[in-house]
Formats: sequence, C-alpha cells, structure tokens
Amino acid sequence: MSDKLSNAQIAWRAAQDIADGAYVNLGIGFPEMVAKFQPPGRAAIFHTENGILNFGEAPPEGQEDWDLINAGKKAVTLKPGAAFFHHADSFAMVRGGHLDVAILGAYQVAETGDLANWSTGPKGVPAVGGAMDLVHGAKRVAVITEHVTKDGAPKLVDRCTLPLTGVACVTRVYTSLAVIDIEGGRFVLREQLASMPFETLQSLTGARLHRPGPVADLIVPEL
Amino acid sequence: MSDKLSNAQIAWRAAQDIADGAYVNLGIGFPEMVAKFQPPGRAAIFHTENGILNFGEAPPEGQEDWDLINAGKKAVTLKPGAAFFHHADSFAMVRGGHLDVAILGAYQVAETGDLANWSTGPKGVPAVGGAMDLVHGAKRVAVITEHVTKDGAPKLVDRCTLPLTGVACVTRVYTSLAVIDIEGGRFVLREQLASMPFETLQSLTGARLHRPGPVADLIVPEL
Amino acid sequence: MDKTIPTLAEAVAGIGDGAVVMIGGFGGSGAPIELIHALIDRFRATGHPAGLTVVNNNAGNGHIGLAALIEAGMVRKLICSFPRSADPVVFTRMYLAGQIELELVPQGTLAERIRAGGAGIPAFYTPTSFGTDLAKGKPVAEFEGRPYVQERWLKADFALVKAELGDVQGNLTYRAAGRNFNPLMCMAATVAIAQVSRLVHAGGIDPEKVITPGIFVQGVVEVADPAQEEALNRAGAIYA
Amino acid sequence: MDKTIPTLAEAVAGIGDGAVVMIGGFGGSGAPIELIHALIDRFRATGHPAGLTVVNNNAGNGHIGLAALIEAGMVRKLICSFPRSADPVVFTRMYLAGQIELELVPQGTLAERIRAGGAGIPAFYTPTSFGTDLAKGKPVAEFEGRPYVQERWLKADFALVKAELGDVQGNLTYRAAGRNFNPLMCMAATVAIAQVSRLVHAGGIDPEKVITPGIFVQGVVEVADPAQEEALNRAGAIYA
Repeated sequence: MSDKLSNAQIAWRAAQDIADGAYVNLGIGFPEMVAKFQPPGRAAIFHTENGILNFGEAPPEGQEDWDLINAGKKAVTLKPGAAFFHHADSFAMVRGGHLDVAILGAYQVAETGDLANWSTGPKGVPAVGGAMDLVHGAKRVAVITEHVTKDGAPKLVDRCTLPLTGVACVTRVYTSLAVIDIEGGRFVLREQLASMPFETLQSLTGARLHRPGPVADLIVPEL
Repeated sequence: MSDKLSNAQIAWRAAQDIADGAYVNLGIGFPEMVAKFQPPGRAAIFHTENGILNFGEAPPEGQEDWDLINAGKKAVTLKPGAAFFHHADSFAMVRGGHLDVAILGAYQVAETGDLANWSTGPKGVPAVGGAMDLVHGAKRVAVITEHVTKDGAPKLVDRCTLPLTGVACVTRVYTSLAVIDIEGGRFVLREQLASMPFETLQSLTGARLHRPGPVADLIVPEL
Repeated sequence: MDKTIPTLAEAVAGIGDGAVVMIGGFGGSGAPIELIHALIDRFRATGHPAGLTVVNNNAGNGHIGLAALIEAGMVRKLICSFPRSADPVVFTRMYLAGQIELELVPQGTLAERIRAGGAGIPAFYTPTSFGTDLAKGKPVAEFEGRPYVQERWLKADFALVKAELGDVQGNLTYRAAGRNFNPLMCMAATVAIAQVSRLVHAGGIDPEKVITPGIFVQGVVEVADPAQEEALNRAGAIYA
Repeated sequence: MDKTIPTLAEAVAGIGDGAVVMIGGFGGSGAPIELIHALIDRFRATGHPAGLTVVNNNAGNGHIGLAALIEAGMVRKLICSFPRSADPVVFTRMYLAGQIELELVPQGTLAERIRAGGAGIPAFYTPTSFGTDLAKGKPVAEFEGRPYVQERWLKADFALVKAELGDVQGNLTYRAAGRNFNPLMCMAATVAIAQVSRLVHAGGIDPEKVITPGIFVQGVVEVADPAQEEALNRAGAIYA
C-alpha cells in the first residue's frame, strides 16, 4: 500500500458505508466513482438531479441515448425499478430529506461542518449546480477528497476561506489519509492509515483532530 | 317569460360569455349547470379540483366509475384530450392564473368584489373546499346566484356580513334579474330584465347600481 | 431492497398513539379503505392507535373508511378542507358534540402545504384566504403590491394511500382521479404505506409512467379488487 | 381549439425584444434545438428579438442551440445554475468580456422558483444557500430553529420546450431525462411553445400518461427527428 489512498480507494471506502437500498446522490466527477464499489449483496438506488432514480452504468460506446444522462451529462442506463420525474420533483427528493446519503467533492471542509466546493473565488465563471441543495437536503452529507491540495495545503480546515456551499452540513469526510467525522464542531478521527504517524496526519490537517474513541486502521483493497 | 330567470336560464346566460377553448372551473352544485349550455361551436375545457382536465357529462346510471368523479363527487366521463394530475398540480393551475374563468355560487357579493360563499356563520360544520383558491386564481371570477335570498334579502350588498371567501375578487355577477359587473368598487348594471323597472331592481339590491353605459335587455331562451 | 408487506395488519402495525396520519383520497376516489379498516381492526383488538391527527380532504362518508375510523373514536383532530359529503353523519355529530377537533384549510393550501412538507419548503406565500377568517393569526406580506398569506408545511408520521400498480421498490401509479392527494402524502410522510391493486416486480412499471417514485414510499401491500367507498355506501355498508 | 403551429418560424414569431424566455433542457437532454435555431434565424433576418433574458440550467455547449443564441448576441442576461459544460466557450468568453449578465441560482432553487411562478406562489423559504454568497441580500427566517432563505418566484413571457408526444390541445409527454425543466417552464410562462417529436389528435395520449396538461401550453409545433445537442457537437456542428 502506498502512502496515501488513490481516488478509487477513497471511493471504495465511502461505498462501504452505504446500506442496501439506500437512496444516494453522487456529485459529478470523482464522487461518481463510488457507484463502482458497492459491496456484494448491496444495491443502492442512485438519484441524479436531472430526473432519474435507479440509473446504472454507462452504456457501451456508440449506444448512448443522449436523453438518458446523469447530472454530469454522461450517458447512463436504467436498472429495473427506475423512474423519471421533473426537476421540481427531483429537488423535492433532495431538499425534502428523502436521500439517505449525498457524497460530494470539496475544496475545503471546516471542523464546523461547513463545506466549500463550488467556487475558488471571484475569477472565472461561477457555477453551483445542485450542490447547495444537496448539502442541506440529504440525511447524511459526506465528502470524499484528497487530504491536502496539490500544493500541500490542508483541505480540512478550522474555517473555510473559500466561498461556502453550505453551513454545518458535512458529517463525514473520507480523505486519502483518513476517515473523519464532524461532531459538535470538531474533527473526530475514526480511521487512519497505519503507515502514517498521527502527528504527521495532524500536521497535514488545518484543525485539531480529536480522538475521543478508538481509531481504526484505514484498510482498503488494492484497486 | 316569468318575472325572474330560472337557475337554468342564469346558467345559460353565464355560459354565453365563455369562449371556445377556455379553461373553466365550475363550483359544485348550481354552477355545474353552466356546462350544459355552451353555445354551438364552442367547447370549453372543464377543470375539476380533484385532478381532471377536460371531463364531460355524467355517465349513464349504473356505468359510473367512482375513481372518475368531479369535485362534487359526481361520476363524470372524459373527453378526448383529457388529463389526470395530482392535487398540487391541480391547484397550481388554479392559483397560478391558468384558468380563464371560475364560476361560483354566492351567499353575498359586495360592490367591492368581496365574496361570501362558504360559511353562514359559526353554527354547524364549516367547509371551504377550493373556493378560496379559485377566487384568487382564475383570470375571471364570476358568480351566478338568485338576486335575493329566499327571505327576499339582497344578496348583492355594499359590504358582506357573512364570513368572506375572498376580497375584491368577483368581476361579474349573473343573477335571476340582471347581469352586473363590478368595476372600481361599484356595481355596474349591464343587462336587466325588460319586464322589471330599474327602480324595482335597485330596491332588491343592497348597494347602488350604476349605469355609466347602456343597459341591455337580459334575454334568455325558455329552457 | 423489497418494500412489500405481506398483510394489511402488518402494514399498519407501526402506527402509534398520537401519530399524524395522512390518508389519501378525495371522497371515496383513491381512498385506501382496506388500510383504514386494518387500522380500525387493530384499535379494536389492542386499543391502539388512539389520539390520531388525520389529514384528508374530507371527513368520511357513511360508516366505513375514514368515517368509521372517526366513529371508532381513534381521531383526536382532523385537518381537512371539506368535512361534508353525501352522508357526513359521523363527523358532524362528533364535531358538534366537541368530540373531535377540526383544522379547516382551503383545498389548494392543503395540497400545497403537504407538497411543501415533502419538498423541504417550511413556508410559502399564497393569495388564498387573504382577508378571511382562515387567515387569522397568519403572517401576511406584500409582493408587487398584492397581499399574500404565509402558510406552513404539513408533514406526517404516516401516510396511507391507495395506488393502482406498485412495484417492490415502491414505485406507484394511480387510477384516474384516484391520484388526488395520494402522491403528495407519500412525499410528506416519514413512512408512506401504499395499498396497490396489483403488485409487480421491479421493472414492472414503465419508468415514464411512474407517478410516485419509490423513494417516497416505505411499504407496499397488495389489495386486489379494493372496495370503493361510494359502492359500499350505496350498499349500506357499515364497518363496525 | 387547436394549438398547432405549422412552422417553427411562426412558433417563435411572437417573442419580442427584451422578453424573458425560459428554455428547457438539461445540457442537451430535452433541449429544443430547433426552436432555438428558428429564433436565431429570425434575429438574423430582422434584428429581433434582442436583449433577451434567458432561463436555462446551463449556458450552452459548442456553437449550437443555446450557445449559438448567446453567440448571436441576442441574450442580455442568463439565469442558470451551472454555466459550464464540455465546451462552454461562447458563454465563458462573453461573460469574461462583460457582454452578458449572469444570475447564478442553485439548481433546486431554480427549479422551485420556476414551479412557484407557475403555481402562483410568490415566495417560499428554502434551506438552500443559507450562509453563502448566493443568499446575500435575501430575507432570512427561522422555522423550528433552523434558518431558511426566502426566494421569489420566476416567471417568463415565453417558454420554449422539447416534448415527445404532443396533442393538438397541448398535452405533452417527454422522453427519459429530457423531462427535466420542461414541464415547470410550461407552467411558468405566459406563452409556452413546445416542439414535439410527434403530433397527435386530441385523445392520442392516454390521460394517465400526460405529464404536462394542455392548460400550460399555448402552442405546439411538430419537429420529427429532432437534433440532439450532444450528437451535433460530436459532429462539430456550428449554427452560424
């Protein structure tokens, strides 16, 4: 095992916490990868903002139906029991608390549970999509992310410096180095890589990591 | 012709003002009769609160489908182009201004356009149904009514004394004696029975009848 | 994940004393008579659930279905728009005797409050009821110079609905105007239980034709050939 | 009452300068490409309509459809949730050059504001965007101790939508996820115009399967074999 998890391994770890039959929304891009790693015997039902429940994998190249896409505008297929609905019903599902889990990417997550994942500042074209709805709608909002930025700066921070997506909304973060819950305005370490001393992990984290209970080894398969 | 219009004749007169293709809601009871008197060549599309557009007449006795009813819980049939929808969509049509006309009964109508048609006071069981939504939703809200109560008291009044259904919502009243518009907080007489002197009509009306323009004879067929 | 419930008795077993229960239907159209009767059966056998708050457009008719639920003394409060019908004898008597509380809500406001509960909208503004007794005590605001009343969402612990097709994942279709409040109540309840005239496998309903997606439904019980309130009442039925 | 419009040119003939135009679709899925191109044709021939405010989830892709409408200089302001795509070159360039105004709205709030416009709800509260830059200047209220942002309805002069079946009375069905914003926009526009892949007679759509009832639609124009934005872009199409 390398000194940090690959994206696939982070996604795998997040997938282990999704129950059979759970209704799940995966953010576009990296979070979509979580769908690949459902444990055997479990089938989550995936929701996409643009009006499908229970969609499946991408179709083979050349067999795409461009009316049958997910929120990332990628072609998908249907599973038995799928349903179509319009955007207001779709976000009734989101905002009304009907999704069990939403998994999103992050620029920054604060120990308060605040999330910043939609804007890196005033330059460029801002785009928000459904993230602000998801973070205040799903019963459980989790983030999957590298533990630090490409420049090595912490993505887990005491207060977000980038524009917020939502306030006090994230409850669990799966990073390339650890699994961390957010409870009572604190980062609570649940799992960490056995190969990395706690002090190193703490030094890569922008706020204090609490250990009120046992910390398990973060163990994922080679993928 | 008798000294006042029958209910059927009032309904007939109201039906003459409904354009071809108009979307129309008729209150339960007496207003439902308006549907029988559409002029030849015109077909209104009738809406019922419980989720049907373009329903038609009652089926023959014994052929009722009790899932196919109108707001008065009477069995109806469908016309070509009908659609079913749920109650929130049904009242989106009402509240959102998509109905061209709503025709309701009344206990009292005031010269201000206020309507009282849901409660005769604190005794008994109150029931409101969709009336309060209709009076603030349809593009045109008309009332059909006897000109006076069974006791001879005016139903067209300066101010309603019964609990209001809506404020400043009615724009035309078809009575057993006249057709009266409500404009600028005044009753404006448009048509009256030729057999009744104006002074008599005024004496049966609880607020001043204005005549800024010509008043036509109210002429209806024998029915 | 199979949401099928084998029996009506099991379908209503989780409803506790004091629960808020939305019951679908408009009059008898789309009314889940068998689920209601199963709830009455349980009350007669166990004394529970009692003290229910029921949300329905009406107040029952004759001595079956919702009227029988009220007559059994299980309903503390009714939230509805039109507590009248061809034969509203039960509610009328109990209401006038002060044995049941009534919250009267305009029909469109009732529908929208339920939808808002399901859609995570805690409050909204409507022109409906402005200036009337039913707006008393509610906040009022003007938008573009027109006055509106603020209304709150309405949620429930349980919804009992009647559907036509249901699949094991809870996807539902309805029959004609039997749709009415049923899809909204599924959205607004923590636990929505549907009686379906025909239960099908996952994939047994065309995804284009699903009216209530399964995410809004927690339990499905098959009741083939369900009763119609109107037909029962014409036959003089009494559920007692 | 026949709502059929014979040609695309006639379908878009009534849209005036400065109009607010909702355009259905999510990316290319459900996007009324042919109606948009007809509007561009009219602008090229007559200089009108200009100064449009367009409501769409996105900001166009490549140089066709909505992107081409923007590129033609017809759009003064865009209201959308996600002005990015595989190839958002046109909007990006014009936005950064200050040639087009952007109102960014969270996707669920955008959908709900449009529905509210269609449903006669002038304002509602949502948890979405609370505490963020997108809530700045908006009223905030607490319900049961939780903070919410007040959002206003969104209405339009016109909606251009893409449907699958349409009948002469304006009843519509959609195809797969092509449904998205289309039914909502029909509700919220004074004049909703649908391009339909197949036009049928009144009664040609099962009343149970109607998604948009005809009351929300003012014009229907048949476009058999409509283009898909994604396919056009993969073929390098440019509408110029």
